[in-house]
Amino acid sequence: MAVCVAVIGKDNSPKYIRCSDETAALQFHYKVHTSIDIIEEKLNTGNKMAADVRELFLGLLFSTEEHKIFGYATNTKIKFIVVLQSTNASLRDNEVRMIFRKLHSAYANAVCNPFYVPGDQIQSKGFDTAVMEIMGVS
Amino acid sequence: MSRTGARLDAKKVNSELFTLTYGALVTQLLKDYENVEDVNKQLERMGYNMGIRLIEDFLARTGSGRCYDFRDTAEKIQSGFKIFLGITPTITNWSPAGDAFSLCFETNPLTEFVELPDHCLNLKYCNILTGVLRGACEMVQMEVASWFLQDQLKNDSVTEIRVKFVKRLEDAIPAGED
Amino acid sequence: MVIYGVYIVSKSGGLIFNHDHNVPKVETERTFTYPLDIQLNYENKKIVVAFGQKDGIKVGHVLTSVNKNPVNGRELDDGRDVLDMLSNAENFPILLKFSRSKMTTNEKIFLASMFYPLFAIASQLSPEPKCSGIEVLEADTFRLYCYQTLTGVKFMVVAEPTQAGMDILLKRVYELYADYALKNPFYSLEMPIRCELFETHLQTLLETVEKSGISNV
Amino acid sequence: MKQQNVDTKTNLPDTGEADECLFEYLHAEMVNYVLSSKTNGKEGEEELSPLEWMGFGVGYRIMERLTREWARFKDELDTIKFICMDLWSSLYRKQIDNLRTNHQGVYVLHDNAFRLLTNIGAPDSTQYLREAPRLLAFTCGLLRGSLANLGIVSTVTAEIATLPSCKFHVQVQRV
Repeated sequence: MAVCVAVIGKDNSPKYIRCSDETAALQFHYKVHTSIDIIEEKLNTGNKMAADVRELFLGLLFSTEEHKIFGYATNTKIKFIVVLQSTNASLRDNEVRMIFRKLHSAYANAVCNPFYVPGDQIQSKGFDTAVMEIMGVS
Repeated sequence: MSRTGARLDAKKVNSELFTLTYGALVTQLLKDYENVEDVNKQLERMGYNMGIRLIEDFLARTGSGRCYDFRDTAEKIQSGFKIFLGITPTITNWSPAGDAFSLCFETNPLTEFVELPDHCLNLKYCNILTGVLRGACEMVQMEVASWFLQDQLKNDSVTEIRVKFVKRLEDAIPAGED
Repeated sequence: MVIYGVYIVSKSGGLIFNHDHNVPKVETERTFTYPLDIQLNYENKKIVVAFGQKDGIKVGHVLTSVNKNPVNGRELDDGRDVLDMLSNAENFPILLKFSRSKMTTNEKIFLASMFYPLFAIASQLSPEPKCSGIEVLEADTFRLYCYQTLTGVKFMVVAEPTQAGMDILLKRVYELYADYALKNPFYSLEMPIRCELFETHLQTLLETVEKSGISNV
Repeated sequence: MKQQNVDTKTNLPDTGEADECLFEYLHAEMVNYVLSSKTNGKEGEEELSPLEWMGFGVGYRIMERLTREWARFKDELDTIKFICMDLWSSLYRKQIDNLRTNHQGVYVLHDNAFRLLTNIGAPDSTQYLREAPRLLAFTCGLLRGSLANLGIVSTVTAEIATLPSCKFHVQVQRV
C-alpha cells in the first residue's frame, strides 16, 4: 500500500499531498520534491529517449532503504508521485500501474467538477476517497 | 499511427460534453448573477425553452399518444428521462389524490463530477430539469409544478423531484381532444 | 403522382409554412383584334376575365402580360394603364397572356385560418369523444390530408386523389420540422418557418415520394 | 431522426449517458442567454466572449479525460492531429476534413459540415451567414481550452464562407 500520494501541477508546485503517517510528512515532502526533478529530467531527455517516455507511467524514480518512489506524468503535464514501502510485497509492475490509473481517473473527475478552478489546490471528497483507497485507509 | 491508446467512445464523450457544458453554464451564471436564487430561476427558464422543443422530438421519436391520467404522464416522463438522459428514475410517493408524485434518481449525468462548494448550498444545480418538465408538459396542454425535495449534491441519499399536476390548459387543447 | 403543396398551421391557427410543390400552370397567350371580345374586370388588384370564356381562357383567369410586358395590378411596368390601352383601337392587334390566378400568401393565410374552425367543427360533429378532426378532405381534383400533433400543430398536404401514403408523408414532415426547424437555434416557435434547410429537405422528400413512392422514404 | 419504437429504446439498460441532441439544445440556449444578457443590449459587435470562455473550460476539462489512456504526444503536430481526428470525431461525429499548417504555428482546421451548423445551413446557403458566428464561439473556446491544457497556448478564430462548412484558425503563441 502507498504511504504517500502527491499531485504536482503544470508549474511544478504541489496541488495535493497526502501521507499515511502525518508525523513523517516532512520527510515525504522532501522525497516528492526530489522526484519532481527526476521526472523533469526524464521528460526532457530530448528526442533520443522519446520513444520511452511516450508512456505516461514513468516507472521507478528512485528508491531508498525503506521506500520506492514511482512517477507518472499525464499528457496535460500533471505529475503524480506515489511512495511505496520497499518491504511491501505487492510491488509488481502492473499493480503500481493500476494505482496510477486509479489516481489519474480520480484526478480527471476532480478536474471535471465545474467548481474546481484548474491550477488550484485539489479539495475534493471524491479525490480524497480514491487516495484513501490507494493508501489502504478508510 | 502507432497509437497505444484505445479509441474514444463517442457516445460517452458526447454525454460528458453535455455534462461539462452544463457545468460551465452553471458557473457562468453564478458569475453573472449576484443572487443564487436568480441563478436557479435562470436555469429553470432555460430548461423551459429546451422543454418546449424537446417535447416534439420526444413525440416524433416515440409516437406516443395523449395522457388522460397523471399516472400515464409519470410514465411518459420516466421514459423521457430514459431517452434523453439514459436513466430511469423511480416513480414513488404518490399523493392520495393521484395528482403528485416523486421522481427519484440514484445517478444523473448532469451531476456526474459535481461537488458543491459550501458557498453554493442554495444553488439548485439541476434546476434546469424542472424547467424542462414545465415546458414539455405545457406543450401538451398540462400545467405542472416541480421542485427538488432531496439532492444528492447536498448529501441526501437520493435526488428527489416532486412533480405536481396543476391544471389542464383548456384553452390550448387542440380541437377534437376536449 | 403529384403532390401539390404542403402547409403547416401553428397551434394558434396561424399559417407558419407553405410550400407550393407542383402546382399545374395553366397559361394561354394569343393575339386579339379590336374590339376585345372578352370582358375584363379589375378586382382584388388583378385584371380578371369576367365573361366570354374561349380558347382555354376561362372566367376567373388573370391577365398576366400584354405584348410580353408583365402586368402589375392594372399597370404595365412603364406605368401605362392596361384597361385604358385595351379600350383604344390604336393598340391593336395586341398579344395578351392569361393564366389561372395563383394564390397570394395573404390568401393562403386567410384560407389556413378558415380551415382551423372547420377542423374544430368536424371534431365536434363526432358522436364519440376524442375525435381526430379532419384527416382527409376529398374533392374531384385533389385530396387534402391533415395531421395534428399532440402539441396542436397541424401538418397538411394537398395531393392528387390517387397519391397514396400521404399519412406517412405527414409524419415524415413532422420529423423534418422537429429536426430542421426546432433544432435550428434561430427559429422561434410559432413564427413563420424560413429555414432553407427545412425547405430543401422537404423538397427532396416530396420529389422522392412522387418518383418512387412512399415506401422509399 | 427516424421514428423509433418506444419499446426498443426503453428496454435497453440504463447507460447514464445523455442523448446527443441535448448538447445542441443546451448550446442554443446558452447562445440565446449570452446574446440577451445586459452587455449585449448595446450597438456594435456581438459580445460572445462568455461563450468562448465556457467553451474554454469545457475543452480544458474534457482533455483531462480524453488523453487519459493516450500515449504521450510527440510534438505539436501530433497533438493537433489528435484534436482533428479523435477529439473531433467523438464530439462532432466526424473528423476534420482538412488540416493545413504553415509549420510555424498556424493551423487551419476545415470542417465541411460542422455539427452545430448542419441543422441550419443548406449547402451553399447564405441564409444565417451573419448569425452563424454565434454558433462557433463556444467551439473556438473549446479548441483553445483543449490546446491550453496540453501545453499549447493559442488564439482560435472561426471563419464561415458557406454553410454548413467552416474553418477554425489556430495561431499558436510561441514563447
